[in-house]
Amino acid sequence: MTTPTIRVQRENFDLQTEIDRLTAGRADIGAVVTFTGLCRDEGGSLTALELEHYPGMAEAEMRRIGEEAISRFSLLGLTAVHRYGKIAPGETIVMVVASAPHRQAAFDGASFVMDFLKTAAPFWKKEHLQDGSAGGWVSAKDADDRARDKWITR
Amino acid sequence: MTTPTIRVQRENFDLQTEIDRLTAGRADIGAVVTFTGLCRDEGGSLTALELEHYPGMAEAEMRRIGEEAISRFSLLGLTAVHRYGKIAPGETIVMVVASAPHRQAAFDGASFVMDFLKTAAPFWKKEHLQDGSAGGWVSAKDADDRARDKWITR
Amino acid sequence: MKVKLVYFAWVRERIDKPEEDLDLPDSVVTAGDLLQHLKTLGDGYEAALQYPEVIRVAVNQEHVDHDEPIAGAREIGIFPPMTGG
Amino acid sequence: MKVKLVYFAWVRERIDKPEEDLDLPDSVVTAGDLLQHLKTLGDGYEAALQYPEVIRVAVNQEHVDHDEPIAGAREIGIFPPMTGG
Repeated sequence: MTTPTIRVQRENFDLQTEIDRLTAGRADIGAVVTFTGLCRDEGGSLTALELEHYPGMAEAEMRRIGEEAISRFSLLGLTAVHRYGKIAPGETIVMVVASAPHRQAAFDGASFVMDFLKTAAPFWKKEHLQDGSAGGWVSAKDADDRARDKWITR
Repeated sequence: MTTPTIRVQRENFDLQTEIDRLTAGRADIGAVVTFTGLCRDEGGSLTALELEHYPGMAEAEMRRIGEEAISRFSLLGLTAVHRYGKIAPGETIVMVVASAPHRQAAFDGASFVMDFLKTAAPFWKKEHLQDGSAGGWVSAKDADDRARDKWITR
Repeated sequence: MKVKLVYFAWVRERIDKPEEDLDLPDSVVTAGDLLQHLKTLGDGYEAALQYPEVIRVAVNQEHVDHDEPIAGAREIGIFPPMTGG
Repeated sequence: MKVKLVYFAWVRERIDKPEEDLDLPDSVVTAGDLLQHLKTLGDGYEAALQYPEVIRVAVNQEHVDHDEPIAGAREIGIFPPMTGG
């Protein structure tokens, strides 16, 4: 039985290293899909996003999401890493790697995990602005709820 | 105007290096999706796949597919690398990296490029078997045509 | 019932503490009851829980709906909608 | 019309050469005409093009349908369905 690899960490990650961990020494994987989420600065006014999380529950919820993805898409491997702390524009926030025999399952697995990470994993983003002020907490998006709900209704 | 980066090469590639090339020095990218295709050995009888390609046309066709994906999904970057020569089970065959402001476009871009690479880019796979024989050319799959056609009909 | 409460993001900022141990009255049965009870504990709680329908509750680190009972909870997390990923 | 033909995969193996320059008769107008003409050039061609409907044709490195004209072609690629990726 495949179990997901879950990490919540301050440091950055290396995609190729994570892929190699899932694929080393086996010849049954035909497809690996990765997602990397990065800190955007739309208006040029952001110095950093500060990522807060619920220690313990964040890992537990990511593990539940990962197990559901493995079961639903028959994945051969699933790794999800979410960072916390202050993250500057252009830096990475989150990484998902899904491996499977064929490409559609790998694409679906990575996309499913991201849609549920966004809406169910206990992380929150606070903006820090260039004028030194805290720009407030990022609001949850209806579009993220809709992206999640497409997996429920089909 | 974003132009795709296209390569056809014998050597392996490093995903993180390719991602870094697309994201370095900019803060408008929120999502990067990568696809890696690997050589599978389902029955344990394969020593290698030999990838043949049409030099010149392979790059041209990959570029056409990449340009279409950039335009269709408003991608901020697109890299596609396809290997040729003999590739052992577990080794990589193809890599696609798509970057965008948001995740759905990055997922769609990478998936679109793979579906058309499979069906329109001039590459062919020949099996080499453990008994020393050439196992014949891999047949095109109807499932790949259907995966491509979903982009045409919607 | 004694329970550890943990707060996150703007709920934590408005209540102005990351966690606390509380002894809950017997009238508090569901997660929704808990939010109504907390609102009576002071201005910070009132500000944090002004719109309880948007607040998320986790019992022993698992999401629960507001109409679910909290009996058996050791730790209850209270926080706004998640914005990670 | 003089044109360079390039063959790939099992089409190349059956014709037993990777490329050749041919002078095509005026009766060859479309890509489909070309495949029918090539079939008359020998057993290898006959074996390679036995089922012309599955064969792909590229004119100057762009895919063309069998009913498209090949006028102006400098290089014509002939090959089986693609199986890369």
